[in-house]
Amino acid sequence: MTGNRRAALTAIVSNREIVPGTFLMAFEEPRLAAEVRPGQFLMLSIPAAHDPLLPRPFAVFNREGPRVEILYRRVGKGTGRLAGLKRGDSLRALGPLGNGFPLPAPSVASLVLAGGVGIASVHLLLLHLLKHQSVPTTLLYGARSHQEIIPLESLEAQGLRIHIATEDGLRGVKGTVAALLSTTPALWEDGAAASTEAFVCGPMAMLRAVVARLNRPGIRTHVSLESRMACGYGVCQGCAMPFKDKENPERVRYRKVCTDGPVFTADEIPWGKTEAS
Amino acid sequence: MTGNRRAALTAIVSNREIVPGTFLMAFEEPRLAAEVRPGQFLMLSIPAAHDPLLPRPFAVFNREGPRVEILYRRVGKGTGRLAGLKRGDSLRALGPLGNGFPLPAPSVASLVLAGGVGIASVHLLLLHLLKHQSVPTTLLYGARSHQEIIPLESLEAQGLRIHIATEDGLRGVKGTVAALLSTTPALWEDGAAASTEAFVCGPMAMLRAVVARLNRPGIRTHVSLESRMACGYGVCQGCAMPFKDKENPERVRYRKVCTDGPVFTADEIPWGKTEAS
Amino acid sequence: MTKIDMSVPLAGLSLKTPVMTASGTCGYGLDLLPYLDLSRLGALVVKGISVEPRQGNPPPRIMETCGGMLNAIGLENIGMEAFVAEVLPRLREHRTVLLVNILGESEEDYARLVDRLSEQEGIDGFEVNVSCPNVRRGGIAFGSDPATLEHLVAFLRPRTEKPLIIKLSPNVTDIVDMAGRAEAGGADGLTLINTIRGMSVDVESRRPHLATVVGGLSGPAIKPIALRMVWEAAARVQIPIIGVGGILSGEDAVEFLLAGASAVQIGTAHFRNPAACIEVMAGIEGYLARHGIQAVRELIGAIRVDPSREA
Amino acid sequence: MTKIDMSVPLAGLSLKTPVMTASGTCGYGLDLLPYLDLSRLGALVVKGISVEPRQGNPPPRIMETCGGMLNAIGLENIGMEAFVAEVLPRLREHRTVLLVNILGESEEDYARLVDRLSEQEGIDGFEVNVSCPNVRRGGIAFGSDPATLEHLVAFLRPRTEKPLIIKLSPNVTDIVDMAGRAEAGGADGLTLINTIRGMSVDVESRRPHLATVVGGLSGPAIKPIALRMVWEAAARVQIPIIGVGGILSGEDAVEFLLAGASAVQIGTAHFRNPAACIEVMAGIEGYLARHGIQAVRELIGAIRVDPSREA
Ligand SMILES: Cc1cc2nc3c(=O)[nH]c(=O)nc-3n(C[C@H](O)[C@H](O)[C@H](O)COP(=O)(O)OP(=O)(O)OC[C@H]3O[C@@H](n4cnc5c(N)ncnc54)[C@H](O)[C@@H]3O)c2cc1C
Ligand SMILES: Cc1cc2nc3c(=O)[nH]c(=O)nc-3n(C[C@H](O)[C@H](O)[C@H](O)COP(=O)(O)OP(=O)(O)OC[C@H]3O[C@@H](n4cnc5c(N)ncnc54)[C@H](O)[C@@H]3O)c2cc1C
Ligand SMILES: Cc1cc2nc3c(=O)[nH]c(=O)nc-3n(C[C@H](O)[C@H](O)[C@H](O)COP(=O)(O)O)c2cc1C
Ligand SMILES: Cc1cc2nc3c(=O)[nH]c(=O)nc-3n(C[C@H](O)[C@H](O)[C@H](O)COP(=O)(O)O)c2cc1C
Ligand code: FES
Ligand code: FES
Repeated sequence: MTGNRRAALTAIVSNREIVPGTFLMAFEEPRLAAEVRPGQFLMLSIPAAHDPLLPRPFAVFNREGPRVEILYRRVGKGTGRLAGLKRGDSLRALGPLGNGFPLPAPSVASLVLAGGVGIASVHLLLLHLLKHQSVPTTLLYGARSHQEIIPLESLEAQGLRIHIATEDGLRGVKGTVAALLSTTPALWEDGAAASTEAFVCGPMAMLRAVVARLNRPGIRTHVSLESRMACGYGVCQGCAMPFKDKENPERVRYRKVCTDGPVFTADEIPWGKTEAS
Repeated sequence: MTGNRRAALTAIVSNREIVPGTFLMAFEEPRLAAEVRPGQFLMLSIPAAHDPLLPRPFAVFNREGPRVEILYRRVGKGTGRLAGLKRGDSLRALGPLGNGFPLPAPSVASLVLAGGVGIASVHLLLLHLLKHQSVPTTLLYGARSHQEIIPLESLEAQGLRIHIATEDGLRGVKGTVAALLSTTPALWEDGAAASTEAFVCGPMAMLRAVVARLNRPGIRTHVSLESRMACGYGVCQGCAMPFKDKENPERVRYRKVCTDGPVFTADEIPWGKTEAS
Repeated sequence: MTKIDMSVPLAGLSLKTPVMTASGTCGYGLDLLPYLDLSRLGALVVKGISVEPRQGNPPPRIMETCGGMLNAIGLENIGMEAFVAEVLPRLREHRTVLLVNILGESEEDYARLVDRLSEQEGIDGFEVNVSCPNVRRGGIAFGSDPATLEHLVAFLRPRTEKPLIIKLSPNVTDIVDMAGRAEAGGADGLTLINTIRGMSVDVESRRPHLATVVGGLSGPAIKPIALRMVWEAAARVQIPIIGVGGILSGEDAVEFLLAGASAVQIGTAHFRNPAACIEVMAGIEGYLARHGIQAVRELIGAIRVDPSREA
Repeated sequence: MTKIDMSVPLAGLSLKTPVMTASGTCGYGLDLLPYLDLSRLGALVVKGISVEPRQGNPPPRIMETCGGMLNAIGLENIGMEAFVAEVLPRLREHRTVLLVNILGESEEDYARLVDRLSEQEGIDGFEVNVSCPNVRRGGIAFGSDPATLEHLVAFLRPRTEKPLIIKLSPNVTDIVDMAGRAEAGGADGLTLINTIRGMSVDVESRRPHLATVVGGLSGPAIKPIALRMVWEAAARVQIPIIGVGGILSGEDAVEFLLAGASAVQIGTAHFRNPAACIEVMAGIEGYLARHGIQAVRELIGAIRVDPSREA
């Protein structure tokens, strides 16, 4: 396989604001669509533009045949430029990158927790679980406001149990995903087998709160982390974050979020010491 | 008037490739449209983009009511970015800038010479002359290929005498504007009064050739020059070019193309010494 | 909403706002008149004035680069006497703090400029551009040798009561040393930074884009370098620092203030927008309002650095 | 069409093409394997190796700026022994010219690296990174004091037969002097430039964007500065120069060759495109073809400068 991979040069098929501030972009790239596993990501850039200079990391939200879909929130310069792209505009996509989520055995109960646009990183996982698990899968999904909640009817139709929390309280429970988790523990325990795999993606504060609450016997928690990235494929060392050193759990060791992650088990992360990203 | 001028923030109304490589862009900006005089220019930039960093100078090709039209050739990064703009995209326009062409008395015969996209700088002048002159106006218009010739039927309908030269010979005379001028002198002398005002805009090689041939009694030649510009309104001194020093014609003096020009009389320019721009 | 206090004291002057023009990027200020009221500026810094008029360099003089531009204007200016006779009377009509940027090729040049201009009404201080080659010292710029710099400042110091602000060149190994030397010589303030020496080549013609080959790089490309130099110098000297280099927005200016600058200058941004200073001021005010800060002074040097973290 | 000759001789090596990777921007080369055949490179320059492994700096380590990026990776690496045991055997499988970038905090560190690595098969030469602080000399970097630099090079010179290429820091007043000193010490070649020290501030948190406050600026923003330094150094030294700083395209590389570089390195561009070196090579070949030039060597130093024009 030496030397024959390339960053794909592709063209936007569609790009629209599906809820205020959040966009769904699609392009066709059969290889990426075929290869990508849940939790992996792409580095996206605009070929001719030098501002921003660096590509930006995005999870693959969905795939359908040759089509790849990205769900992203407009937060700064790079996502602002993406939001301005129109059908036919060209895009460079490198990937799929990262380790992705470890996929549980079909009989294992799965609990997925997403905060905000973190839903993008777990969406392919949800599709996988709905297709392969013999036990029900639950999604706890929180957002700042009810307007930010991405419609997930088709997942619900496939049997996903969705519980929503919004900070404005106008949809689902008022509060955060973490609150949802602790105030209604029965939510996810009822269907849970002896062991549960939890998958979490969202802002650092949410991760911290959720992981603390999931820290109990029988639950293994996988967290998809974010970090500022320059390359996304392991060469710049820019994305390093501190993790527990296996040999000496009191010390930290820098590991790369892009190639060692972005998915880590919660117990690898020194929660007290981790930088808010 | 201190302090109340602004670079206009406006939105593209239309932007399309009218002949291969050459675009016509329109936006609405009533003040600019009302104020601009033939031969003046605007500095255009894309507000949010920092690449390119500097605005680019463009003549006003046409105005209609509140509408301003720019005719431009895609040659590099800045014009490439402009060519990618679509209806509704925002644009910053500073101007009108520069001295513009001196407008001749209505009875004076006018000869206008344009090479390539130099037509953009003389188009408003042609409209003015067709409206105000009591004698006919002649345009000698040359381009590399017949495909690059901008359609000017409406000017012809208003009485403009147009003579075209193309280097591929597929439209008009085969050759350059300068060749057109010297091979068919009767072209412009027949209608010429005792004195003729000539107005020239085009690439440096064309200016040089044309001006040499126009250097005869009774003709006053006005040339619209180009130079790399950073500001366009006189503060950076980047656009300076050497001109004959009035006190000492053997020496040159740097003058600003943006505020002292872009229109100069041919005898101000030390043709031998001028940099090709 | 209480009115935000944008004033800053600087080198004995009280400025309405911390936003000034950068020398050489707004001529003598007069070309800005259609676009802004000069009295709204913290200060107007005019282009470098020399004893005799200077023609400047042959074209091409400018070239754009990624995020920046190169210039080799060659310090073109009308000279000290024409400035006094023709420009100064017009500038006096606009009630603005006026700093005159001066440049010379010998200590005597600078002395003549300070002597002549100090007598003039309407000049509030000097910004001394030390980037020019020192003809007496084999053409090494005043701004690149620490001892030469200190000597120049100490030589000028007794000649005027007006503030002497030294504009440092970034083309040095140790900006902190240069800042310390200028302070030791008696400077009232520092401006950091002037342009960084750079070049660019036209691959089609194989010629440099600038007639002089090398020019000065300015614009957002150099902002991180300018900011670092301001931060390092601010940790060393007591005198106020004016930060300049690549500022386009209010947020950019706030970065410089946090890093320790008492005021900022706007240069290349003028070429995108003649009212760039006003845009930056509005941006700073917006930032202060959003953060509930009453006075811009509170930002100066207010960067939060965990001391254990410094490299 | 006759085949274009892309080979260049450099410091006793013969390179297939003038395009190399820049240290620290492609790890040990192994992460590039999916994207390119390492044997197509002019040379692979691996990330800086120190005697002992280094953890690197705490995050955040990178920040984008206009046209560039700041990094404070902190020279994280697996150390000399792990490099020899784990990486080198794998790199030997790929027939590529291998230059090992080495870094130390004392002359002894560098000597141990040169001694240990010189014995190894598969290493074609050294690139000596002199940007680290010299612990013996109060933390002033080897690369910022001319005498210290010359001494280091002369000290290392007799220890190896392999080419010693010195990678200069741009954070100096006089790059020409540094280049001359490295040559006088016995360097076989020079790499110019390493990153320029810069910083950036998050105005919302009021904290620097990098945990170490200051980091190194790279990318197209610094290209004009790198190019100027290459041009100035090339006029002074006889040894070949490898140009690096902001190269994204074949045209960018041609600028460096024209200015006097014998080869170029591609750094930050790898973060946009892992096959950036291949893209640059193709760009150079296209340029040569368009201009009817048979051999890339013809471009080296072939800038056209009218002597009367130099500033
Ligand atoms: C593996 C991975 C997968 C991701 N997947 C998605 C996704 O599917 N959809 C999506 O909308 N976003 C996703 N992100 C986050 C996304 O990459 C950032 O929002 C984006 O890089 C911001 O770029 P910008 O230029 O618009 O913002 P900038 O102008 O760079 O920054 C704007 C603000 O966003 C913050 N920010 C910038 N980059 C990051 C980052 N990587 N993580 C956290 N905060 C950041 C900055 O600190 C700043 O406050 C993912 C990030 C990673 C690391
Ligand atoms: C007063 C004035 C009025 C103008 N009016 C028009 C107009 O109406 N329509 C139009 O298409 N063009 C006009 N131009 C030229 C136009 O400004 C340039 O084509 C444009 O700036 C190129 O920008 P770019 O970023 O696309 O090219 P760059 O990437 O900057 O350069 C691409 C190529 O174009 C050359 N070039 C760049 N700028 C100029 C320039 N100012 N003059 C000559 N060559 C240049 C470069 O040397 C290079 O070879 C005018 C120029 C001036 C000074
Ligand atoms: C075209 C131009 C001309 C300049 N002329 C001068 C000058 O005469 N004197 C001076 O001290 N600095 C001069 N400078 C430097 C600026 O004042 C400023 O220090 C530098 O451009 C960095 O700021 P910026 O990035 O905001 O432009 C000039 C800069 C430019 C771009
Ligand atoms: C993330 C990063 C890490 C780097 N690490 C090293 C290093 O270990 N040793 C070194 O000599 N240079 C290092 N450099 C500098 C580059 O090799 C190169 O000199 C510089 O980035 C300029 O080139 P560029 O603009 O093409 O990136 C590093 C640069 C970056 C961006
Ligand atoms: S983003 Fe470059 S190593 Fe992870
Ligand atoms: S373009 Fe700035 S002075 Fe003419």
